[in-house]
Amino acid sequence: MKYELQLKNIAEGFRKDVENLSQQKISNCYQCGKCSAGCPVAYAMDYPPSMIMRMVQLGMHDQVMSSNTSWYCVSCETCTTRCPREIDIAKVMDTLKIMAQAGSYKLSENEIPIFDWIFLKSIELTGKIYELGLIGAYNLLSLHPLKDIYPMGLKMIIKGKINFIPHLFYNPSELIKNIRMFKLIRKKDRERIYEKNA
Amino acid sequence: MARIGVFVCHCGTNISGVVDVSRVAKYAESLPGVKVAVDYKFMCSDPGQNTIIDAIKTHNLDRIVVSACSPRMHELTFRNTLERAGLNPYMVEMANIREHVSWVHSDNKELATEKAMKLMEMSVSKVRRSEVLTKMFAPIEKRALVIGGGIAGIQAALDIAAAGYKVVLVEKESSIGGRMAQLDKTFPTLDCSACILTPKMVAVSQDKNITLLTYAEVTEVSGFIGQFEVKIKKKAKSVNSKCIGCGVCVTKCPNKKSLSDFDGRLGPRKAIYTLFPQAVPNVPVIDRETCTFFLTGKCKICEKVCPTSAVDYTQQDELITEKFGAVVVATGFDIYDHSSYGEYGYGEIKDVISSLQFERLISSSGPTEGHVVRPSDQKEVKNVVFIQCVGSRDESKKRPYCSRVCCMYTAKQAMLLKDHYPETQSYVFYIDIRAAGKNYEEFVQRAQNDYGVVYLRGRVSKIYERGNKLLVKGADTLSGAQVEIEADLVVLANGLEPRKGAKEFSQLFHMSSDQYGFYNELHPKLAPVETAISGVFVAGCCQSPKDIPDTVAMASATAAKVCAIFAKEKMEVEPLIAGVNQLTCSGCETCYNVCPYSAIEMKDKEVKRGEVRHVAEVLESVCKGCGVCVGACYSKAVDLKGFSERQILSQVETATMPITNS
Amino acid sequence: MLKVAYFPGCSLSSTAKEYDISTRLVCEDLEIDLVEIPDWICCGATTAHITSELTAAALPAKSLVWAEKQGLNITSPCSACFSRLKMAHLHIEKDPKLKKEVEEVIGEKYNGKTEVMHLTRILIEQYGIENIKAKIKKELKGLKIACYYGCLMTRPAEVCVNDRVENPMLMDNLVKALGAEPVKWYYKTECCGAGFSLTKTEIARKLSGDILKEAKDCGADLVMVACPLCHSNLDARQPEIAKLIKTELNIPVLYFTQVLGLALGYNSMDLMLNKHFINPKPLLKAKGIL
Amino acid sequence: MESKVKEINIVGFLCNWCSYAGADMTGLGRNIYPSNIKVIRIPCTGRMDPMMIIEAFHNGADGVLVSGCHPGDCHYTEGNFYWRRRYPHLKSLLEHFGVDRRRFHASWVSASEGKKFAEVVKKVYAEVKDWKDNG
Ligand SMILES: Cc1cc2nc3c(=O)[nH]c(=O)nc-3n(C[C@H](O)[C@H](O)[C@H](O)COP(=O)(O)OP(=O)(O)OC[C@H]3O[C@@H](n4cnc5c(N)ncnc54)[C@H](O)[C@@H]3O)c2cc1C
Ligand SMILES: Cc1cc2nc3c(=O)[nH]c(=O)nc-3n(C[C@H](O)[C@H](O)[C@H](O)COP(=O)(O)OP(=O)(O)OC[C@H]3O[C@@H](n4cnc5c(N)ncnc54)[C@H](O)[C@@H]3O)c2cc1C
Ligand code: SF4
Ligand code: SF4
Ligand code: SF4
Ligand code: SF4
Ligand code: SF4
Ligand code: SF4
Ligand code: SF4
Ligand code: SF4
Repeated sequence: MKYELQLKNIAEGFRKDVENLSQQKISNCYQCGKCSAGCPVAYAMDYPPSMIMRMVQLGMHDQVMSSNTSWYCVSCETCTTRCPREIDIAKVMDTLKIMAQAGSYKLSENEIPIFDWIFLKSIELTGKIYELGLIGAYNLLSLHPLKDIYPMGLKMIIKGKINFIPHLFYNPSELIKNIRMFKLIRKKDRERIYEKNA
Repeated sequence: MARIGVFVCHCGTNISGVVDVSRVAKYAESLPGVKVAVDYKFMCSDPGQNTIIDAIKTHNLDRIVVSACSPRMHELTFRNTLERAGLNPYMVEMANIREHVSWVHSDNKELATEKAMKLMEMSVSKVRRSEVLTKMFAPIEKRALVIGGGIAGIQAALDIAAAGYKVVLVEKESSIGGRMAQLDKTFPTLDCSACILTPKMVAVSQDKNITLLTYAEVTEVSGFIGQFEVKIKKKAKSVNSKCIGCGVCVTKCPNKKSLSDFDGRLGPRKAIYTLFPQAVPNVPVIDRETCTFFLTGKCKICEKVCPTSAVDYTQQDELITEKFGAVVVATGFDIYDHSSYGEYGYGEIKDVISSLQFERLISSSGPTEGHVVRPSDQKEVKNVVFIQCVGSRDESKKRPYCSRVCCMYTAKQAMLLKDHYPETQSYVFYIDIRAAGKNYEEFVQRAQNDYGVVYLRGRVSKIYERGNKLLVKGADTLSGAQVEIEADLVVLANGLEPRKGAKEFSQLFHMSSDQYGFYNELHPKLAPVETAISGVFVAGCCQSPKDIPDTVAMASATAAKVCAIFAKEKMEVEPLIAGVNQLTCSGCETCYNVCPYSAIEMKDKEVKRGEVRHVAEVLESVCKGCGVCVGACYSKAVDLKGFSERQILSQVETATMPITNS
Repeated sequence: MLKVAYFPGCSLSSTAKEYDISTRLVCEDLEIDLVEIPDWICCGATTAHITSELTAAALPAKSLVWAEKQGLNITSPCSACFSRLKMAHLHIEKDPKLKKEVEEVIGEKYNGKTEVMHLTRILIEQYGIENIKAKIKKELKGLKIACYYGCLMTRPAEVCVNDRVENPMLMDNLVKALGAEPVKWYYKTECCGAGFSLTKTEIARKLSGDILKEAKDCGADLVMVACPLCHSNLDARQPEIAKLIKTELNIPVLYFTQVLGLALGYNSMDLMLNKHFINPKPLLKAKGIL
Repeated sequence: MESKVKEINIVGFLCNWCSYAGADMTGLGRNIYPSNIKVIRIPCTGRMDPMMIIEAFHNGADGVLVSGCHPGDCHYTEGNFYWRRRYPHLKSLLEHFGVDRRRFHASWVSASEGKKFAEVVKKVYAEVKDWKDNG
């Protein structure tokens, strides 16, 4: 046995938190396993999706949050499309990632959040994604400096598929608007998580 | 002026220990109309009842109040007492001073006594407004109609006939037998379905009390318990009674364009056909929609080859009207159509078959004579995957209920397959095993332990057609593993749902059905075969999914209920029912619309001389006395006997008045 | 004339330039007016929705609002952008609180009047297969095409309008109309690992490998896609995948607009076929199409 | 105080099949409750004519309780649905005419819920008393 079920977990609000933020009724899951059966990434996950649903039902936040499952979810929506209990499992996976990043529970994976952070920064500053900067910054920050530069990245550059110059807003006032929008979103998000946790 | 007697019971010390019963009796004496009031130790005992009878005689009483226990306990007792004394039995009221007073207000004897006095006084004011009610009787047509000739209908018809009553059995197909006739063997004993069903089918055809109408349907129903009037359409079979069932016509008919629904559309069916070899009656019918002669005017081969000239192309549909005293509805089920499951191929992958198709494949009288082969290429199979709960326990398909038999029949099918083909391997994907019946769990265990069927706990996510194999992608949630199986054949455990058209059918009888179309029983526990419509009973899978043992038990239960009705000369009906004052009725139809029992008819009637109006009328033998119509009528034209407006209002008035002298 | 707001998305302005070019070319040919949204911002792609629900709704909302103001429906050739635009629309419609917040952060009202349609639907359904047929210059005879839909343009079922979520036929029908043969295969909607191309490359490789192998096994000459993320996984990563699974793959991956372009008579340079890692020209030449 | 307690007068309409039987059950279980309630037996809450309630208040009842089978359990299959639909309308109508909301109650008590019936009466009594004491 990997762990023992702590009875106090069941009583705590983890399931409610996840249900509120995702707006999905996780207690509805009857563990049929259809989501796990079709998940293309389940083979690489610590726990298959159905098991995560069960662990959320039982309030096992430590195991859920320290597992790689939600980070390995590619959002392909296969599970959501076929769940007989009409649970949007992909959205639950998103929610778990959002909760992890909001810091309300312990975080495990580091790679994807770094990528996400750079990605969104890129949108904030340029409105678009600046691929080379993205790949470079990502590789630097995630400590895999040469990953993907060779051979695919190199060939991409040769084929003219990767821009050397970042996209820019045609209209500078749009840039200011954009940065302001991101600021507002960050404020609202903090409120949201605070509210749900309260 | 009413002459009322009041009798206050001690109930040993149950009442008198808390309530001052003599004070209650004394107070009663002071009330208008009360001629005598006494208290006594045990009112319900024989001497107690005799006290009442004597008092009625000596004081010439015409109505009685018993202040004692709950009317739910002894109202009937005291009604009988009144009858014995020669009074109308409905002239008694009980004041409940035990359950509602002495037992619950023992904390304050003074208040308890005052309340007892009050309750008694309320009963006195009610009984003063009681009316003489006569027991009602309705005539009974002692013939039963059974609709649907599956095992449920067959059993019900046989049981009613065995009691000596006439039965008409109406079946819409050309033969009786229903779904059970399509099955190969049956769980949990694995006896051959035909072997146990055929004798019963033959018994139906030979029973003098049973009239069998196949290829027929009920089209209209009116009337009520004891007196249903039913229109039945007998569709033209194009074969008359001279037929000896030789089958030459079927053999010789060149037209085999249609697929046999009975065989799960896995094999052809002639234009003239019997449903299956052991059909009862063994008379073929011509499907006029596909017969060459009816389509083009040419052919007539069947007519030529028939040795008895039984083929008759000129036959017409026939509409008959008959009267019945009671009806058994046993219209059975369909299986869930899995074409809504995209992940299982939208019903278009040939080698993904339904459970009923599997029954036909493995049945020696089926389209492949019992060879389990792939419908796509007729090759034998090695690996077979069974998927349970298809169209059951699935909210996304609006089928959240469990179909109850599919766990069992899946185990059966996997075992039969192994019996026929020892080299095959079966895999069953399940969510839970529901095998709650006598010897059922053991049966499923046998499939796992003795037959080597591999049970995997999970739902299948998708079936991929790859080459001539089917790749089944599932999970085993117990081990947390994903499972991929290369199968030759996939058999789905389709859930059970009501027959197509069940909703429309239920409207013939005003029966209610649930959101899926299963007919509602009157009470889920205590009246499981009755419906809200008196005299109409339900049996078998039209009420909910069930297996053959439960179906048969339910069918016999309906027969007992029908016989109980027929055993009486006349039907006694409680007179505590509604009545319409047609002079004040405005004809608004509100009552007609709200009555849960369809006990109200709207009629054009001469209410005063020369004044014909649209008014409501209560069907006395149908009304159950719920009073919904009374609460609904804006014109105050309906009232309820035994709980009339005047009676209840007088209770209200008394309840709110202070006690006059105490 | 069909007029629709055009959201090219980040990929189409870089890694998938050929998709953008061929899209504009084909639409011009068919006289469909694509109005590019000025100063559109990234839809948030695979990232925003796992970081913040509000970001995921707000980024697309800006473009939706613009299209709504113009009274246009909105399209994107990129399945990821399409999915984000569509999901944002659906989520905002469903959740009044989210709607309020979105309107606050973007500073504009959104009434939900715009319909978000994937480019395949605009071309194949709105413009119509029959109308396309009338414009064909060169039938693509003898070409066996595996149509790959991927996840984002079909799932969840709500976004898969007028088609079957488990076995979509929109592109297959187009292929048939162009004279080529759509292969019957079951990996049409399997996931290629899109969002993991950079972060969890080994997963993207495995999933894309399964898809390519299946296409090959089913006898496809080429794979047709409608998404730059799918394309980069199936095409740019194909050499590594082939090495990894030790199988000769060499199966060209074309955008559906390129395939359509070929049938409309455009040549390799027009459609930028040279941008692909797996060179489709030998195949197309062998089939007499180029 | 005592006299005031005594003064409180509540009329209860109980359906024959569930709540009346439930009240019998209360007796069987010897659960004590205030004696201020006077019970009138009706076949079904569907029988309730608004007149009967108005009449009760008109005659000076301090409180009225109508109790029947749980929705879905009606002996007459659907009678109590009609009552359930009428109740809120009637309640707001009565309020409109100045009948305080604390004076008019409905509840669902089944034949086996003896204890619950006692609780219901206690609650109704408390509310009526609150109204009487505090206005
Ligand atoms: C694949 C499968 C395997 C099964 N195996 C087993 C088993 O091994 N053991 C077991 O105990 N149970 C088994 N069952 C369950 C069993 O089939 C049912 O319990 C049983 O058949 C129910 O009988 P029924 O009479 O209620 O319905 P049906 O058999 O459906 O009979 C209904 C009859 O009514 C007729 N009818 C319908 N509508 C009308 C109408 N309007 N007018 C006139 N006639 C009408 C129909 O034509 C039919 O003849 C199995 C079920 C399935 C699907
Ligand atoms: C804990 C529990 C909870 C349950 N809950 C539910 C529920 O919620 N819903 C539901 O539908 N079902 C429920 N059930 C099942 C339900 O209790 C049974 O279905 C039902 O009581 C069976 O009734 P019976 O008449 O067959 O048997 P019993 O109730 O056992 O009656 C048999 C009677 O026969 C008498 N008797 C025995 N031998 C003789 C003899 N030789 N001579 C004379 N008399 C004899 C016994 O004294 C007894 O009175 C529950 C069962 C249990 C154990
Ligand atoms: S498919 Fe749905 S019900 Fe089944 S295990 Fe997954 S989340 Fe639970
Ligand atoms: S959405 Fe995520 S969890 Fe669901 S099937 Fe796809 S990868 Fe697996
Ligand atoms: S009539 Fe009722 S209260 Fe009186 S003795 Fe009999 S049971 Fe007891
Ligand atoms: S109709 Fe004639 S040929 Fe056909 S089965 Fe009857 S008797 Fe035989
Ligand atoms: S007339 Fe019709 S039923 Fe008879 S043999 Fe010809 S096709 Fe068959
Ligand atoms: S009986 Fe078994 S297979 Fe059928 S619905 Fe119930 S659980 Fe599923
Ligand atoms: S509700 Fe009253 S007035 Fe209307 S039809 Fe019925 S009895 Fe007549
Ligand atoms: S009392 Fe009930 S059953 Fe009788 S007529 Fe009125 S509503 Fe119908």
